[in-house]
Amino acid sequence: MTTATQTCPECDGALTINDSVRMSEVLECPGCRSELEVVATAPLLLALAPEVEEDWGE
Amino acid sequence: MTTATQTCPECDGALTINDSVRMSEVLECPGCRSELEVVATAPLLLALAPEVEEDWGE
Amino acid sequence: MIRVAVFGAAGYIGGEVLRLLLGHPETEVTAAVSSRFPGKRVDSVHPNLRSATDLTFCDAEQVTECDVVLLATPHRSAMALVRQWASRTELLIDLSGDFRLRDADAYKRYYGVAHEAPELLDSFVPGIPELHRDELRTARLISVPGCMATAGLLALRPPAARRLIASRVLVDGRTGSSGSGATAGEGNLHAERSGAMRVFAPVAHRHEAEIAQHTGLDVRMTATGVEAVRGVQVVCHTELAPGADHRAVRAAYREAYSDEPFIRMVSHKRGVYRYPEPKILLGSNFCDIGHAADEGSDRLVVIAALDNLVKGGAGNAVQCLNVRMGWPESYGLSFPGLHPM
Amino acid sequence: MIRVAVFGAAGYIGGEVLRLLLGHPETEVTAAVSSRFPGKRVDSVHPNLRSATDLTFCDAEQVTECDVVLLATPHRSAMALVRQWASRTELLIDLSGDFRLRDADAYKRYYGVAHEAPELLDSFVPGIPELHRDELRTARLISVPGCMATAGLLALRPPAARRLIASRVLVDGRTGSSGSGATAGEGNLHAERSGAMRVFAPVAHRHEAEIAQHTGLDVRMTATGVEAVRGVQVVCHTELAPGADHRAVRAAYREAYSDEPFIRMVSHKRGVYRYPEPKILLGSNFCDIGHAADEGSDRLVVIAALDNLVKGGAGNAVQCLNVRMGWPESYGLSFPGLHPM
Amino acid sequence: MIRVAVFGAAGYIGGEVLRLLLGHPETEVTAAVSSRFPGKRVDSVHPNLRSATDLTFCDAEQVTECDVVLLATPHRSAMALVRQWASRTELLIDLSGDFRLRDADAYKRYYGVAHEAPELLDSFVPGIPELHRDELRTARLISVPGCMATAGLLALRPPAARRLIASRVLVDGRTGSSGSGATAGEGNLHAERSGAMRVFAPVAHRHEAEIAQHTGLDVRMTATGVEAVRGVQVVCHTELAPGADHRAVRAAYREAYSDEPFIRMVSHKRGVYRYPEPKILLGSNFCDIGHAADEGSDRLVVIAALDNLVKGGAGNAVQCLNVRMGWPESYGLSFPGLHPM
Amino acid sequence: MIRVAVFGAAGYIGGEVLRLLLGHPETEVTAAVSSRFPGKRVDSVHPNLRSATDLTFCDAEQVTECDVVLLATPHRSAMALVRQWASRTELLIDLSGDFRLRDADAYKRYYGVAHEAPELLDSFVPGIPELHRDELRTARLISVPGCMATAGLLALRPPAARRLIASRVLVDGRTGSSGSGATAGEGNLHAERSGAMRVFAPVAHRHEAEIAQHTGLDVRMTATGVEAVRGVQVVCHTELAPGADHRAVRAAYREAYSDEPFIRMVSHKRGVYRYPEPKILLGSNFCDIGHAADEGSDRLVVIAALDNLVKGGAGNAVQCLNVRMGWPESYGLSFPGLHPM
Ligand SMILES: NC(=O)c1ccc[n+]([C@@H]2O[C@H](COP(=O)([O-])OP(=O)(O)OC[C@H]3O[C@@H](n4cnc5c(N)ncnc54)[C@H](OP(=O)(O)O)[C@@H]3O)[C@@H](O)[C@H]2O)c1
Ligand SMILES: NC(=O)c1ccc[n+]([C@@H]2O[C@H](COP(=O)([O-])OP(=O)(O)OC[C@H]3O[C@@H](n4cnc5c(N)ncnc54)[C@H](OP(=O)(O)O)[C@@H]3O)[C@@H](O)[C@H]2O)c1
Ligand SMILES: NC(=O)c1ccc[n+]([C@@H]2O[C@H](COP(=O)([O-])OP(=O)(O)OC[C@H]3O[C@@H](n4cnc5c(N)ncnc54)[C@H](OP(=O)(O)O)[C@@H]3O)[C@@H](O)[C@H]2O)c1
Ligand SMILES: NC(=O)c1ccc[n+]([C@@H]2O[C@H](COP(=O)([O-])OP(=O)(O)OC[C@H]3O[C@@H](n4cnc5c(N)ncnc54)[C@H](OP(=O)(O)O)[C@@H]3O)[C@@H](O)[C@H]2O)c1
Ligand SMILES: [Zn+2]
Ligand SMILES: [Zn+2]
Repeated sequence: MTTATQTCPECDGALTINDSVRMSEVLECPGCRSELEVVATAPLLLALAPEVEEDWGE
Repeated sequence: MTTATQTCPECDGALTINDSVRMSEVLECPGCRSELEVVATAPLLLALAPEVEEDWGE
Repeated sequence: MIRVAVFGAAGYIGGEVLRLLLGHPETEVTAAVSSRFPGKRVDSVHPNLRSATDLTFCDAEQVTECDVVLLATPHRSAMALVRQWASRTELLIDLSGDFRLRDADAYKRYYGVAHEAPELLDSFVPGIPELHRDELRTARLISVPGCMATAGLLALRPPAARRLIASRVLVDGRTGSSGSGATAGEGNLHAERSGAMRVFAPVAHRHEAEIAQHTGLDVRMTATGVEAVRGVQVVCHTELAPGADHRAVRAAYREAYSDEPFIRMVSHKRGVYRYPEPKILLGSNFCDIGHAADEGSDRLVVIAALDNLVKGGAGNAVQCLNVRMGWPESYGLSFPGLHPM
Repeated sequence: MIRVAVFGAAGYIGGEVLRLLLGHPETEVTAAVSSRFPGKRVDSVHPNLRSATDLTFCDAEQVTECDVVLLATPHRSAMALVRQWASRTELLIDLSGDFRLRDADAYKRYYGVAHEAPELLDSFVPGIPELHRDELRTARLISVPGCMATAGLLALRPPAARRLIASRVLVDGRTGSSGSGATAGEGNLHAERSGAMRVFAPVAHRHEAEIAQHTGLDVRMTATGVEAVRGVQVVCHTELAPGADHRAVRAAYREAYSDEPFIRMVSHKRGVYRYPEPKILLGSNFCDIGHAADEGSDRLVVIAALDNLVKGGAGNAVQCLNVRMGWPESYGLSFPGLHPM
Repeated sequence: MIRVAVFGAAGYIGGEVLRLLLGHPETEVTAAVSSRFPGKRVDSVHPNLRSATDLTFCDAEQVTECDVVLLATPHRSAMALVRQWASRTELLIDLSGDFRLRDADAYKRYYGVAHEAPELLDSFVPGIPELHRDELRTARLISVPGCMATAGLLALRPPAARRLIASRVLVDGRTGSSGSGATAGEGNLHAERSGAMRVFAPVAHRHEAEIAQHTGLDVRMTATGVEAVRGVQVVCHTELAPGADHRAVRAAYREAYSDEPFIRMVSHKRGVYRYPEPKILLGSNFCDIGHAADEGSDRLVVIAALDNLVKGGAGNAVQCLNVRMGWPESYGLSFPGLHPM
Repeated sequence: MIRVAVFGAAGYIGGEVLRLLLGHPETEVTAAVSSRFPGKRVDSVHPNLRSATDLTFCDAEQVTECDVVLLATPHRSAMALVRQWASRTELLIDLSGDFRLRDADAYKRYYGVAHEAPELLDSFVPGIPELHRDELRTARLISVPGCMATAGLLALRPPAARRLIASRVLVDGRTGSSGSGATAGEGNLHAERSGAMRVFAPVAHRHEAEIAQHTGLDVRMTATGVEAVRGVQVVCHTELAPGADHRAVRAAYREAYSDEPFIRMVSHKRGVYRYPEPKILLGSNFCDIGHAADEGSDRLVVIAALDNLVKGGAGNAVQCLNVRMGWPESYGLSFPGLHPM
């Protein structure tokens, strides 16, 4: 299993991505826990999934 | 420093007492934490010091 | 307005007495006694009273004529105050342990010292409206029971009176930290007391004598300090008497308490709050009581909960005062408690 | 008796509205709406009301004529109810966020959805007796502010109105778990929420827009969930305007609030409770406010505390109702809070 | 390194198993199963493991060959997994209730459903090193007891085995909120569960069957949820058998437990922490046990405390694993607990 | 084994030092000094150490030769002990406030008394491995910073060092009750401290001087006591320097801390624990740090959390000791913290 390294669009943290990654797969950034959707594979392109808001304090 | 073993009058637990023990000294039982006063040394005699009550719950 | 002097007013029970009397339509607090804080504002110790009063504490010597004296001081100190005030006031209500037990020997056994006014023991009416309402109407001296004792005796009296339960009862009491008063001991330090499940009386807690006295049962009590500031719960374990059943128990409670303004029966089959629990009672004068039977056995479990500073102390005292004065019993005691909490 | 219908009655704010109205001498609750529990007893959800009422929940469709409608439902659902009820009742009080912001764009920005009744925004009187008492006397639509917003705007308005503080203010809000309502989310599970110091909004909490609107300040807000069920505290950090001093700040508060029944100024030099703290306010309608200056600097810190379900919601609504009806403002709101707690 | 697969790894017991195994010198976690979070990092659910591991959860189907299978799933789901894995692994440790009771009828009575693998009941060795150390050394299937059951049976076994106590024992269990797992039910919402003294099982709690099975006593159990996240305490009330005395009880404990690495006898005459209390045990594998006699009566009270997720579950499982593998029993279990706490 | 003498061993920091050293593979505690409890078992005060040691407390006079002296006594008392021990031991680590500030005048200003050993101030190496690791390797005198100061300076140093933030920073500290030590003051009584949101330092908390010293920033600090025994959190409010952006801030942290064993960066977009929170750190030596930017403004919020008795005190001291001795930094510090908690 070969892997590649990419940078998280949200936090600039390193993402290790293995080659078997598929379109629409959702990855989790270890730095900021953003969910990143694979929107293209060659070359690899990641898009931020929408954030889940917490509704506290009112 | 030589030591002797005695039994706690409160809990029957083993008490290690070293020979330098003096009259009126207060020892603490490791088993039940009773305070034991040395009331005689030859032979060694221990007496239970009065218990401290907690005044809780009213 | 009835003039009331409160001794021990800087303590937790004293503060609660003040809160209730300041919200009472017929009473006026004319003296709030504290030896530590004479001259200081009452709300400097009890910050919840900040806009309720401008009262300041006074020394015991400064207390002048009044109609009612309320003692919220530690046991032993109450005896002396009773001697001093019993004849100088229309009504004296003692919240300490000094005049709860009828028997001076039992007092010695449970409090470790000899009683200094044993001749007065018989003159006190127990401050339990549910059991002594008629005597309270004419009482001159009233002794309010202990907080866990109140919960326990109210829980056990109806089935005991109808001989529905076996004689031996185990009362497991759980209490918050305000139960030991405003005195900073090592074990009451927040970092030590916080999150406690502290069995401080594995056997022979004092309140067992009170519960026994009011129910005729052989009561054994264990007490544990749990994480809470206010609130007391008792879980009473016993067995049904031969021939008795759970239905009879239920009827006993209904008969005894259906008209009581501050007792609620709570044994529900659904919902989050099925049995009595103190947290929804904080600040209120209710004592909630529930019971459960073990199918196919003679086991009976009775549970009661209250706020130790209200129905377990100050509120009960005010209820007694209301009975004594012929006022509606709920005067000053209408707060229902909060949810969520 | 004034007939009141409460929507969202099974929620935390709804339950608190019920508690207060049931203890109010001039109101009668004629409908307690819940879609989840129609036909169930109100006290099956709010156990503190066990002896206070036999009321049962009803469906929204079952609500009949009434004098006052109180909305304690989530934002967005309130808009629809307002449309439906605004013309059918003498007075409607909305406790949700839907009609708090004057500006529909700000609503969109902070709530993430477009406002569906922007034409009604101007018809609502802010439910803040301290700032809008006169308008409230004749209001037909009232919008009660958010809990932390209430604390923040009451804390900042007097010095802001007198231009004593610089424009940028940082409001640090701390809240108990009841602030997020009775909905069981993952983060509200006891084992997760217990002992939290959870910065759930490091920047841009919704209430900053409300505080800005009522004070004219540039408000930035951070919010943290702390270990508590009830209670909100805001600590506001700002700087004195050129020429202003701490004395002027003190005077501003005195002038603004000395006759307010539910505001207390608390900045003490001694005692345990020197600045506002929610725990002694639980169940009460007080908002306590204090302030401190940093010697030799222009820094000003203002602190406010309240019970989010009372002065931060239901109590404030009842106070508004009292103003509107010309009743004494304290009707139903006389509980002073507890100590110890 | 021994390869371990953990089922139910996203739950509270599962997370604790992970914490302990990640700190264990001889084990490697090769699979952490979760159906809700496959592909997610383990530390997104268990934030305490943030720098301890990069492991991600996997589906049950993805679990490959391993040496040990640990089941931390709800009862009923464990049965199916046992069938599936019993023959494919060297050792299976089940933490659920499915294989604790020897008797399929008792299972039905206490769990309300029929057992689906009664033929396997006899193959399980109870995961109690103090009572079954020798059998554990060669066990292939281990069933770890329930949290309150562990406290209760360790507390009662020594005097029961020596016939020092009367047959009927009342076990009063108190538990924190993590005892009901990571599932957000209405009653586990922070605002509802906080400050609880909730008698959720006034009679007939499930664990009574387990304690009875391991002690031969007639056990009756009551259980209360108290304010705490972790921690369990049992207070056991019973009577001395004719001829027995407190001294013999003390000797029984000394004999049974003086060499046990994770049992400590705590019945002190002084200090704040005189009897077993969970808060100083959080995170540790200790079970503290104490006892008290009522002078002049035959009453005996035994108290035990532990962390429900450690000695009451995951820690006990790891201790069993250590015994089974011939490793030092304290591997992975050396954390002593904290004070203050 | 390195022989360590601990002064102030009966206090909260002292107890934590004992816990960590007793679990450390290279150290031996040869003296645990207490003036209140000489001759008493250490575990009578620190019950979590019950099976970990048979050590008893001794008087200061009984301390004999040793390799390392650790001072966990109040400020002012440490000065005298430093004079006495500095030359008699290879390494002295002071946990009090006495040698944290370089400037004797600042000491006077913040501690209210003149420094008695100003000539020694320069000889101390700050006990902050992240900033002074190299100096620590050869230090003879080490001064560990305050608990909130540690959180604040570790949070602010990386962006401050790279001049990414404006000069003025507001540090809002929140602390549990163990932060004030084991001394029972009125405000630390459980019933008073419980559920607190107590702004005990609205302005000018002592730790601001320490944070300023280590970051070069103009630090203003507010501190609040919240409901917790252990745990500290700081929320730092500041503005980005002209030209700086959030991305540069993130890079600064990565560069500074990616190899640090006890710093974790926590600013998550999902999950319950998105920002640093103390409860999952209790007992561990981690300092978690997170940050958030306000879109469309220059506002930057940095959050840090730690256990005040571990990374905020005893753990940090042990980490310094490990650095100084050339041992692995994690010796004695491997406990990861608990979840749920
Ligand atoms: N706490 C409860 O839940 C509860 C419930 C029911 C009944 N009680 C009973 O109520 C009484 C007060 O309890 P508490 O919890 O309020 O205690 P507390 O908070 O300690 O207050 C007792 C007060 O009594 C005063 N006092 C102390 N020694 C005195 C003496 N020798 N003579 C006169 N006054 C003295 C003290 O005020 P100064 O030092 O300022 O004079 C103190 O404020 C006790 O008898 C207790 O058993 C308590
Ligand atoms: N909690 C506070 O501190 C606080 C303070 C001030 C203001 N507020 C505001 O007060 C409102 C209620 O808050 P809360 O904390 O009480 O929330 P809550 O406990 O969740 O209660 C909301 C209630 O609204 C009902 N509801 C939900 N969706 C609805 C819909 N679409 N239409 C009609 N009814 C609906 C629910 O009852 P059924 O599902 O049974 O119908 C629920 O009981 C919110 O707008 C909140 O912003 C809250
Ligand atoms: N909590 C305690 O104090 C304690 C003590 C001793 C023993 N136990 C026992 O340990 C077990 C776990 O308890 P817990 O408190 O950790 O509960 P929990 O927090 O609810 O976790 C249970 C886990 O099991 C998984 N699960 C649920 N249904 C499943 C199914 N049908 N098949 C496979 N996996 C399933 C869930 O993960 P996914 O949904 O992600 O798959 C969940 O994370 C229970 O049997 C309990 O009786 C608990
Ligand atoms: N608590 C924290 O979170 C924390 C964090 C970092 C640093 N610190 C610092 O650590 C030190 C100890 O704090 P703590 O919280 O552990 O306080 P503590 O619990 O009050 O303990 C202090 C100990 O020092 C001893 N002591 C008191 N006065 C002394 C004197 N004049 N000479 C020698 N010993 C004396 C006392 O023991 P005996 O009376 O038995 O001798 C006491 O046990 C303080 O300087 C504090 O600033 C505390
Ligand atoms: Zn990222
Ligand atoms: Zn002993």
